[in-house]
Amino acid sequence: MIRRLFIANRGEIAVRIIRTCRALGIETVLGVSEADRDSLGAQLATRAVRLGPAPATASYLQVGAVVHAAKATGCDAVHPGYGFLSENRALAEACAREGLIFVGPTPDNLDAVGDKLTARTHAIDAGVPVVPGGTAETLEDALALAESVGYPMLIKAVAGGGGRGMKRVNSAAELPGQLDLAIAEAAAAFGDGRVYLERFVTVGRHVEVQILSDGATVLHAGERDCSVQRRYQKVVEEAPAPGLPDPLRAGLLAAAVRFARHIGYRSLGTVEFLVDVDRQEFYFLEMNARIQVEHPVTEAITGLDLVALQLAIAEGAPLPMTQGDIRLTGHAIECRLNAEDVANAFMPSPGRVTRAWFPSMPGLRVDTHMQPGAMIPPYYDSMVAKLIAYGETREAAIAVMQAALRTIVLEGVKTNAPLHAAIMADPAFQAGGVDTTYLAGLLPTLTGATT
Amino acid sequence: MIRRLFIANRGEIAVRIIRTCRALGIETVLGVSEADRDSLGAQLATRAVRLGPAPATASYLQVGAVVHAAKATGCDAVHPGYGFLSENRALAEACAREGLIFVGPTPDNLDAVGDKLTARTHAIDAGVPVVPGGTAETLEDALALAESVGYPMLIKAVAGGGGRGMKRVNSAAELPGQLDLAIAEAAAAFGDGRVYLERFVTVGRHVEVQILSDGATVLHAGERDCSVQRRYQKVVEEAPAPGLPDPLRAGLLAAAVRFARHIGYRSLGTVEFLVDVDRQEFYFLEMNARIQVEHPVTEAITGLDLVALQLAIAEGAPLPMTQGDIRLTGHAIECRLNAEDVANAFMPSPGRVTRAWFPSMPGLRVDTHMQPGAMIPPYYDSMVAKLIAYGETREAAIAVMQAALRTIVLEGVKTNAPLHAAIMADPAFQAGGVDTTYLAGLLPTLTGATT
Amino acid sequence: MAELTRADIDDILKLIDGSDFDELKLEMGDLKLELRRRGAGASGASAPPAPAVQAPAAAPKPEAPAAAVTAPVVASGGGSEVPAPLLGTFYRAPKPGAAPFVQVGDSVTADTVIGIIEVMKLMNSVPAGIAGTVTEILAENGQLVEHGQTLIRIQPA
Amino acid sequence: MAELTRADIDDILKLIDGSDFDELKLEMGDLKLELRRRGAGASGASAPPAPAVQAPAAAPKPEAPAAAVTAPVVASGGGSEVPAPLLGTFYRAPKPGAAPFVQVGDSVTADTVIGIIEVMKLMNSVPAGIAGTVTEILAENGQLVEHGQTLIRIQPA
Repeated sequence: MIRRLFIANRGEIAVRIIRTCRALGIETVLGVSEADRDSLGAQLATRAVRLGPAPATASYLQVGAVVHAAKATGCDAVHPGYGFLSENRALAEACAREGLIFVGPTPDNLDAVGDKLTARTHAIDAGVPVVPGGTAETLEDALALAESVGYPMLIKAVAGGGGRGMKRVNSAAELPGQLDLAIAEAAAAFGDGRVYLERFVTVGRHVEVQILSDGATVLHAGERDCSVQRRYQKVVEEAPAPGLPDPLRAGLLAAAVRFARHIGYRSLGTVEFLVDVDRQEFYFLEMNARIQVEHPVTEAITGLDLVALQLAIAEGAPLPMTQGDIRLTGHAIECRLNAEDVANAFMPSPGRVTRAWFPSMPGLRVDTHMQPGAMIPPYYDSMVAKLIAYGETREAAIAVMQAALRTIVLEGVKTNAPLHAAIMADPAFQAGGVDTTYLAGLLPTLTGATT
Repeated sequence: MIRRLFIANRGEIAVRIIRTCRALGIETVLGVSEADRDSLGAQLATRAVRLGPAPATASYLQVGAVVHAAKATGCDAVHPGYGFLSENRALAEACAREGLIFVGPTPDNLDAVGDKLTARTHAIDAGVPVVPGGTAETLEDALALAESVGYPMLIKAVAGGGGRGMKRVNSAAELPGQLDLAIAEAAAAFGDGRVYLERFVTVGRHVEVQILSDGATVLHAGERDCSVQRRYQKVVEEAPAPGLPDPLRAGLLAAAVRFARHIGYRSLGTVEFLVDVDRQEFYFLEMNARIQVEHPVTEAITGLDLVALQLAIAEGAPLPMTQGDIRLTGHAIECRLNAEDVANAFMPSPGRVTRAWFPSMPGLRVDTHMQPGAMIPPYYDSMVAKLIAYGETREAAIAVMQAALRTIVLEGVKTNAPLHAAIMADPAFQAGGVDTTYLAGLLPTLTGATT
Repeated sequence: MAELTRADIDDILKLIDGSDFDELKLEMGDLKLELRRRGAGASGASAPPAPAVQAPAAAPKPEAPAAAVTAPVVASGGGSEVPAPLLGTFYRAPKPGAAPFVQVGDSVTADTVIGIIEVMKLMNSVPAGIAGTVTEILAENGQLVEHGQTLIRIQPA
Repeated sequence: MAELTRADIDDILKLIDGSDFDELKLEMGDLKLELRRRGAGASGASAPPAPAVQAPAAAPKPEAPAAAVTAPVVASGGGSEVPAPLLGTFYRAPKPGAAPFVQVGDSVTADTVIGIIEVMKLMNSVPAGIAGTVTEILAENGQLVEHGQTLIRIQPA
């Protein structure tokens, strides 16, 4: 049983984890950087310890400091949240060595999905479709591969994730320059310059499946549609995926479970797919071995507490339900509220929040670390709140979100709330089933700004 | 159509009204006392104007200042909230005279229910049972009345409300002293020394019915059980009333509608009953011609926005539903979180709030004007938040409330949260259907303090 | 003025804490108190606090701490501010077209009427409350004044 | 007026801590109190500690603005505080039973090792960073120190 949990993260997810821990009676120790020492999470945790200075590389990414602090404060488990060390094999192994429960999958699981090429191989072995493509160590390899698969192609970092570092290549002429750039960026961002190439599916939807596994039983909790993206960053997510034909949905869910079972996955995780709308086919993209930013939409339609389940799995408890117990009801939409200036090329807008008000409203959930006086430091990502709207129908959920956007208050910094209002009011979004090119097309009509 | 609403109230209900107005796109002007000029409501309203100094008699109870401020700021309607001027005929009349919509019933409605004896007569005329009793202008009258009805008796102020000034009399020997005291207190508190006597129903439950009327159609939105009281002040409310036999419930609901129809009631209102558990009978107590503190439990089980409906009725719109459209689903419980020291005779605990955190949790709604740095002034009532827990069953709602009480944070002042935790954990409360003597019996076991 | 007690300082801090003031400087005899809120530029002059509260429209010049609204309060510039003793419509003259009760430069005594505040047809005359010279008229004729809002400023005699 | 006690100052700090103020200056007779929050600009000389944060347990003596944690900072008493350059377990001596690296009263140079911070078996020696005399040892031997927590205090030479 976990009695005191070390949280190696910050922002809204630290607060989210603390919320479930308080309800369950689990004590929390939050490791913070100097920039976050006065954050809401630091105030709410049973205790907060300063890991290091503001830059994440010197604080949130310090495996040694995290494990040392967890042990020295008497914690029996470490929750890594998302991002930072959440899929870091070194942390999982250090926890195992030091007798701490790592709230996540096994080191082997992390290996199986952390390297995108390995994951791709596992998918093929598990009979899960992948996008045509492959590795390319030389420019010649890359050109030959592209020739056989056909342009446009996408260059991805083997060690990458979350869309970072992806490059589109439209023709053989563009390939050399983009390949060099991709390799250089991958080396800089991930310390691993390996890249691979895939067919770029021009009209695709991003649909992912929530997996729960105790190592023996593998269940899914439905899918999420995260096609509303800007530069590969998710902006709006929803569950279920609107207008997905039943056979396609069933195929996706089964493929995700098959993949997780194939690699012996144990924990919460998400299998991401690209859905080719024209061909009614889907391709494996990657598996995220952590709690996801957008997990609340799944919680809204299932009634599950995914963080509580994640903790229970980490403790070694068997899943307390069968697939038939997970019933999906209604529709949920999440808007990621970012402190950024939509009118000014989405520049981050750090600073001190003067007013913050997220009242209880029917159907609304808000996950946030904002409060009056909160500081949004410039060092980390700019997400300040997640608005999650639930309704019996998708239309009702949109109406809840629209009312929420009219009602909530966050002042002192600029936010992308106007963008969310525009998306919710847009007929194409309201019709449902937009693809990943949707937002780039909508933006110029709103701001005149380029994306 | 109401375009700008003057809110003549404070605290959580001011914020609650602003919340619905923001969602509906109605501007708000909040009249505040000097003590509330920095309150959350003042920050959230489109504009705030200072009515007068801190004491309510010089600010919130100044009809002239309220109406003058509403007109001068371009408002077209006045919402009085609950308490203060909410059932004040002078305000309703002044609004009518000045062309302002009063968000409440007609002056005649206020007359019909404001004087308890008049209301009692209307109840008898409408065929709604009342507690045996009557007026007593002299001690002799009172003694004779008590003789015929039987002890114990309850002395009530004709102009009173909310349990204030009620006196229990157990025998003829106690009557003279308690009568004098009741008259003196009534005169001091309400400027009207008239009192009347009723049989004291020793084992009773407080059950009330939510009425919606547009003047033509009178509907009910189910009942609420408010039996958990301390000194006639409601502490916990729930809907529906647990374990009420169906015929009794049907009788209550019909009687409430009959009463409202009889007096031509038009607005939101609540008809309160005393339910005699032993005899399976119920008696009319009074009608409250305003939004009620505990309205959220009705909103939770009906999905209605009662404030929005109240505004629509005030605008003259017909009710947009029939009785059959109002479906009651699940169970809801409200805990009134007060800034008071349970261990020290429930002394109010005003002061500055250092931390306030009421996160979104499944099934939880929080109505509050608290935020970090909020000041709880000593001049007004001590309620700082309402926690409303919803579940498919009563057991589920209790579990939600227990999780909420473990999770929420309000620091800087003492609160009665420990009392609520004890009530939720108490087998008698969990069994359901406690009467109004319940809390007085529970308290000594908790604190050793007298009630 | 006598010394401030601990309780006085507590009260001042509490008042200011909840307010929107950016900056406060207090000098009383040999006591000096300065407060500056984050983000506020360090201004040299003794400009008094600028709360600008929430009210967007017609935001009046802010006045000193809320408690003392019914009596003139010492303003930072050395003058005294006469606050509205109640909410209502402010009139500078006894009737339309008539000469104002007071003008800048006028000498007043504590009893001099400086204006009328009308609340629902009830006229309330407002005395200066202090003797001196009128240095500024802040409230506009015929406009709503809130309780405690500064009406005029007087340099004490 | 009498002097403020340490408890008075603590109370004032707490009040201000919860507020949005960046800076406070208080002068009463010969008492001067200046406070400036982390990140606030324009520093005078003897800025005293920032108020005591959230951490409930083992809250260290608060130190000066967060930015400057890797170098000694001027403390309110006139001494310099040497902060922990990283989180770990603090050891006053090179090994159990050995004499401590420094004691109160010792003279140190900037390079003098004043302790070791161990992070997952990695030993990091901590230099004084400033020359002077050790006036106080604040961190306990064998205990967790957080990043920026004051280890010892030095009176500069």
